[in-house]
Amino acid sequence: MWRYIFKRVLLAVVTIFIVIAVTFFLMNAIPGGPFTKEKAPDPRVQAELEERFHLNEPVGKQFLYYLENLSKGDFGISLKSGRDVSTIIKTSFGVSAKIGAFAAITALIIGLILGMVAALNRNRWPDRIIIFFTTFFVSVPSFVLATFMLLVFCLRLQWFPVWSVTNPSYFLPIVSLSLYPMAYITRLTKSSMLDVLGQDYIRTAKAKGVSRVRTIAKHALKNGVLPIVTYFGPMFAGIITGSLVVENVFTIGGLGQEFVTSINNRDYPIIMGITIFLAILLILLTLVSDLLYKVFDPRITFD
Amino acid sequence: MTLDTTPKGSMNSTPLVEVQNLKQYFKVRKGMFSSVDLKAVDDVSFSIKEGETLGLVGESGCGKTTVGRTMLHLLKPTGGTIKFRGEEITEKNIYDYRKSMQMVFQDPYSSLNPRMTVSDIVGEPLDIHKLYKTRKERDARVQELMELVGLNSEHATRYAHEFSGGQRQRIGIARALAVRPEFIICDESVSALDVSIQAQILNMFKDLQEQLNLAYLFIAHDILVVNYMSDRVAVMYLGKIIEMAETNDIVQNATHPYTQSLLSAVPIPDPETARKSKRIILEGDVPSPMNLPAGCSFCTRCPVMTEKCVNELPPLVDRGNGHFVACWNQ
Amino acid sequence: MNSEDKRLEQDLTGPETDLDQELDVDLMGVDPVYGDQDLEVDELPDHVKVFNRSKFSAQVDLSKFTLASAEDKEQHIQMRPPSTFLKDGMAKFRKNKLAMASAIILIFIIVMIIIAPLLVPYSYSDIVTVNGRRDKTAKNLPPFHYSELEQQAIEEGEKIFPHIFGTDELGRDYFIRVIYGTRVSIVVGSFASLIVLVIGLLYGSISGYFGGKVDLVMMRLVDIIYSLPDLLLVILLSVVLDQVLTKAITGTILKSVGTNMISLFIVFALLYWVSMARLVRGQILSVKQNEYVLAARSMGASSGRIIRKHILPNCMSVIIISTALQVPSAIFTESYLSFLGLGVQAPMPSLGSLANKGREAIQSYPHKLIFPSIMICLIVLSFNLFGDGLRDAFDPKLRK
Amino acid sequence: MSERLLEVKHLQTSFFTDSGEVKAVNDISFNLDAGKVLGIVGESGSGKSVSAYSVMQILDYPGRIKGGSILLKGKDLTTFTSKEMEDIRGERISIIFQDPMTSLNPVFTIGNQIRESILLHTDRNKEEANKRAIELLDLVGINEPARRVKQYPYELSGGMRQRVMIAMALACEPDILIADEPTTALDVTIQGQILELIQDLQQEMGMAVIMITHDLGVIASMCDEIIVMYAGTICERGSADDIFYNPHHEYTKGLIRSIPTLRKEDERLVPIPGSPVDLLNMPPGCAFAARCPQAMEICLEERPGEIVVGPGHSAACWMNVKRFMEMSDPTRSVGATARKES
Repeated sequence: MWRYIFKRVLLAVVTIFIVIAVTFFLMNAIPGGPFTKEKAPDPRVQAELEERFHLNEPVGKQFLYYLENLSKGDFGISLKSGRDVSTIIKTSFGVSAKIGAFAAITALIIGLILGMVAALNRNRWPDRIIIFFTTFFVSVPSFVLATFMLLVFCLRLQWFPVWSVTNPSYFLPIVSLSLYPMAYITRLTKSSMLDVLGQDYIRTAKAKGVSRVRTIAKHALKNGVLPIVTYFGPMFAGIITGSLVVENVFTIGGLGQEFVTSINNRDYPIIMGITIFLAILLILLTLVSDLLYKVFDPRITFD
Repeated sequence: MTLDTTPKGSMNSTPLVEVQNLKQYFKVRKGMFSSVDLKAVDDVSFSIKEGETLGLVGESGCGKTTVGRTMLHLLKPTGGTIKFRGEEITEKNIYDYRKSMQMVFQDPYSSLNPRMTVSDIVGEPLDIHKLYKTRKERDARVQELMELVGLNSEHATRYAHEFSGGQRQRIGIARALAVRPEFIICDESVSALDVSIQAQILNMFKDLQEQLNLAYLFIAHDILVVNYMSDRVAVMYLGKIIEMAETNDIVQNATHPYTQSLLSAVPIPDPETARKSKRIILEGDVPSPMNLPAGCSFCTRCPVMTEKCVNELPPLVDRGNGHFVACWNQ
Repeated sequence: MNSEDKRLEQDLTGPETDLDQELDVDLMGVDPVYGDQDLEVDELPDHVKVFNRSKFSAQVDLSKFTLASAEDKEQHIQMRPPSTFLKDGMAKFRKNKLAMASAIILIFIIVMIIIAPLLVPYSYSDIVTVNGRRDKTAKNLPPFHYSELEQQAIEEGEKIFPHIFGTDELGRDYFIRVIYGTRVSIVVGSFASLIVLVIGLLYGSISGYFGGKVDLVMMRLVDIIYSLPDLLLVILLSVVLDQVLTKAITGTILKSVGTNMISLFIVFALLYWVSMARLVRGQILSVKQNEYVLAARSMGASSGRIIRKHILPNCMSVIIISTALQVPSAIFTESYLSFLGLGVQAPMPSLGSLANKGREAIQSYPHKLIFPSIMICLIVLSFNLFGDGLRDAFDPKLRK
Repeated sequence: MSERLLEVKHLQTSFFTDSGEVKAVNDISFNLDAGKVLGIVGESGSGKSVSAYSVMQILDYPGRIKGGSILLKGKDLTTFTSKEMEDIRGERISIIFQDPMTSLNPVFTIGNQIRESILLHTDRNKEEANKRAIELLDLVGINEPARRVKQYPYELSGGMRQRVMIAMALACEPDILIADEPTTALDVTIQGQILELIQDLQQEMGMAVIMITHDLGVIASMCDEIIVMYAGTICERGSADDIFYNPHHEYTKGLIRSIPTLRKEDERLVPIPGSPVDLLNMPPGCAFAARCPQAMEICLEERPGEIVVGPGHSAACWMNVKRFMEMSDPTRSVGATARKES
């Protein structure tokens, strides 16, 4: 078991390193580089850049300095405003994390329930309706969905207020963020449950006189959710990237909006910082879900 | 140690197939850097004459299938030699010997490619070894083969999944016969079939043997089937041959305690005999082939085990009449 | 069947019987008559009958008790009509109404994007012109409306092709823009899937076929790439390439594709193939398990022949299905990039960039968001349903 | 006379697949008395397992009982609600399946799985149930039962798992134990152990057993009555001696001639020609007719009913009717006469 954890952690560390390296060198491939003084309008920012990133040193050395700064939690400063990127991330991540976590939980719970309902009613109307709608939801780009929701529920029907810092309305952003992973989990749960329900040990449970509900809740569920656990990684990735879109549509001042704004402003240190931050977050979440999988399945001997 | 495992009476002629000290070890990873040898086949020797059937019987995991596959170089042998008509078969010349040695597989479903028609399947060996000049010649040969195994030659254009298990097994046999082999390894070829179909296939094997002077290595776990088919029988346990003799001899004078219990455990389809006979029930399960005892591998379950059995490996010794046994107590 | 036979049938197979009859015949002449023994009829279920001679002789059609000929028996059991994997699959696919509808919609869309530009007299990049003059009044027209200049022209007897989807903020015909956008999206999606297919197929089949150490090393690399956050890297690469490539491709044909699309393809080529490679490898490993591969090797077939004749044909269906399902995912990625302003190069439209543009004026001109959105949904939904249908019909794992 | 436990009457079970209705069990009837062992033998596709699953109502989708009745001590199980059936399964009727490798849930300990049955059907609390589970494991010959209850199925060998299945089935001392090919997936020497165990437990606990197998050898010595099935119908039934030494159905005869024996007198096997019947495409008449060497014209047209041929022995074959006709009036041979007349 420890060997497996060690291997998995090692892989995660290597991946994080690769992401940092790729990001850094890609950014430096831009003519002039991300930290060129010329791009910063403010002389104070220029001086700050000079000091933190040793711009006169060769690129290889700069990378080492960058790594050193990262290890201290320093992601650099914004070209435009001169603010610390780490501060920007700290202040904006709170809102994004809240929405993301809620969306993940919602997607998971509703997806599992719908998936099981569909599996148990195979080829009957609840199954058909659920599968049609989930197929539909994985076919609509998130920004289209979010925009229509904003238009219909906020602006036309006025059921929900438009987002503001003083009066944040989480409902619509969470719904539009969770629809895609929810639909995906539903489909995954259905096929996995159908697979499990066809196994011999389900028949054994039935033959013991275990009720249908208990058969599903005990015998099928634990085996059936295993594939869902492996989807956690991609789900977080989906939610993180989805939040870039949703936050912009609902004008929520989270990490996503900062990111998109910085892309439009070509504010490279922020782009770089947020990319690396999100990538590390994602890799760690995937690592946790992989380890969880092993915990759930007693068959894995960890060797 | 080299054994003369040729049955008496055939001393003057070289056997068709001769296997000497065959070893097949698999490396099993135990961690990132260490691995353990799994001795699937350990020092197995036997020979088969022209037109003879040697039965190879044993329980699952005893290495009998691995013997067959290693003989055809489908697995690279860890040690030992395989000779065909006195010539050693090596990695280099195996291609030529593929025309002389063929195999019929166990599963009638997975042994035929579902995307090929019967005529493609049966004709594939002809294509590989370029055994025809014209398309017409090829088709004629395929027709001939299908009739030989009792299939309606009109069905040549159909796909394998349209046939029943017995018919599929016939297709597999026709494929093996296409190159006119002298020796066929039947690897559990009838164990997936129903009894009524199994009998059809067994009889066909016998007829083909007579017609084409084939030699068989008949691998099976069902001792009744092996008994019906074979001239001689070799019993395997955990990678080693523990007893080998003429079929009648083994049924009537089984010497090794494992063979005895194997024979007594066979469910006899005859109420009278079944009521009278008493089973020798073996205790426990087959041990893992990865950590075998130093001595006789059967000692963990043997009813007559002594201290010597635990520490020393019993050699396979001829007890006369070509009846070989590997046991300290007999 | 005559009435006599019917009676017989009722008597022998029907449930009602008279149990008190006595067995009046001896058996095969071997055993003595059972008459004086206790016949344990009770042990047998009720419908089992005791033979009664007097009943039978009156009813049985004796001529039927002759040996049946071999032909009669042959005819009795007939083999099902021949079928092939493809035929079976197609029959199954045709029964799936949703999948069939999707296939028809996809074909319709593809025909549209080929012929519509030939029929519609507008261009995707130019402002609508009336009598050779740019019509500045034709901005943001609702569907099937004409601008003032056009109305005048119509009154003068000229025939003007309707603006089916209206026009955009620059006065360009929106229908043709959506058609071109669809064209771009489908081409981008197909091309990206093709890249993924080629690289994934090569990598996966090498890794799967040779196995052992080769496989181990190759799969480590796949593991690492798999855990990279792909969409973040697409964004990053787009940002970078936008700066780096713009100069390099100016004046070439690549210019019209735009740097962002090139970076999308690069990312697909660098990152997205890993799941395809995994799939191919898994397929090959499972096909390799089959005894027919072993049989081919025992016949002396070469590696090339085994891959060509045995392995590829048997995993192709799964690979094709997942390639079909890759297309909508690429279209999605493209529309996502367009949202971030990293999509195709203007004035070339893609569905994503059109929808994103349309979002800005959602309150006043909702049609500009609705049309491209519907198109994206329709394409992606159709591809998904079509792919699912293909899988249900052709995936050998789901067939038994 | 012993008590009649189970009475199956005209049971019909079909699978409604995309390609059509598969009549897996086509009008079969049988009885089972307390403490008796009934053997059901047949090749694959004969409907032997489906009959057992129908009795327990654990058919896989898309299978359904189409007709007939299943009386357990006089009460018709086919009219039971699913809730009522849950109290029958595992408590009154239990079953052991063919493949012990897949029949146990891999993510629960074996103790948990045995306990579940006890907790469902008795008033025992969890601790008592655990004690009972350990007792049961001991009963089926598993050593160190107290340690084993905490293990997962993957830690046990095939033979051990089948013992666990048996322990689970016997947890509530059922009236009927159905053993569905309990030894097919096991090695010969292990097979002997399991058969012995089932036989011993049957005698010890006095339950009735339905032994389902394709292997005539398995049931030769242990059954009070044997039923031979082919293509969803019953061909013949009788004692082991009736079936083996005095078979009255051509299929039974063919089956016996197809099995190799240990007595080797260079006698050839006599196989049954042809292939098994396509259940989707069932011809009229006797299902076996096309493969039967004695098939008559009537066999191809009408399905034969079961006729008593001896005490507790019956067969569904037109040959018996013909034989009886000839014997009761030896002056004429039925077939030959008919030919002359026509």
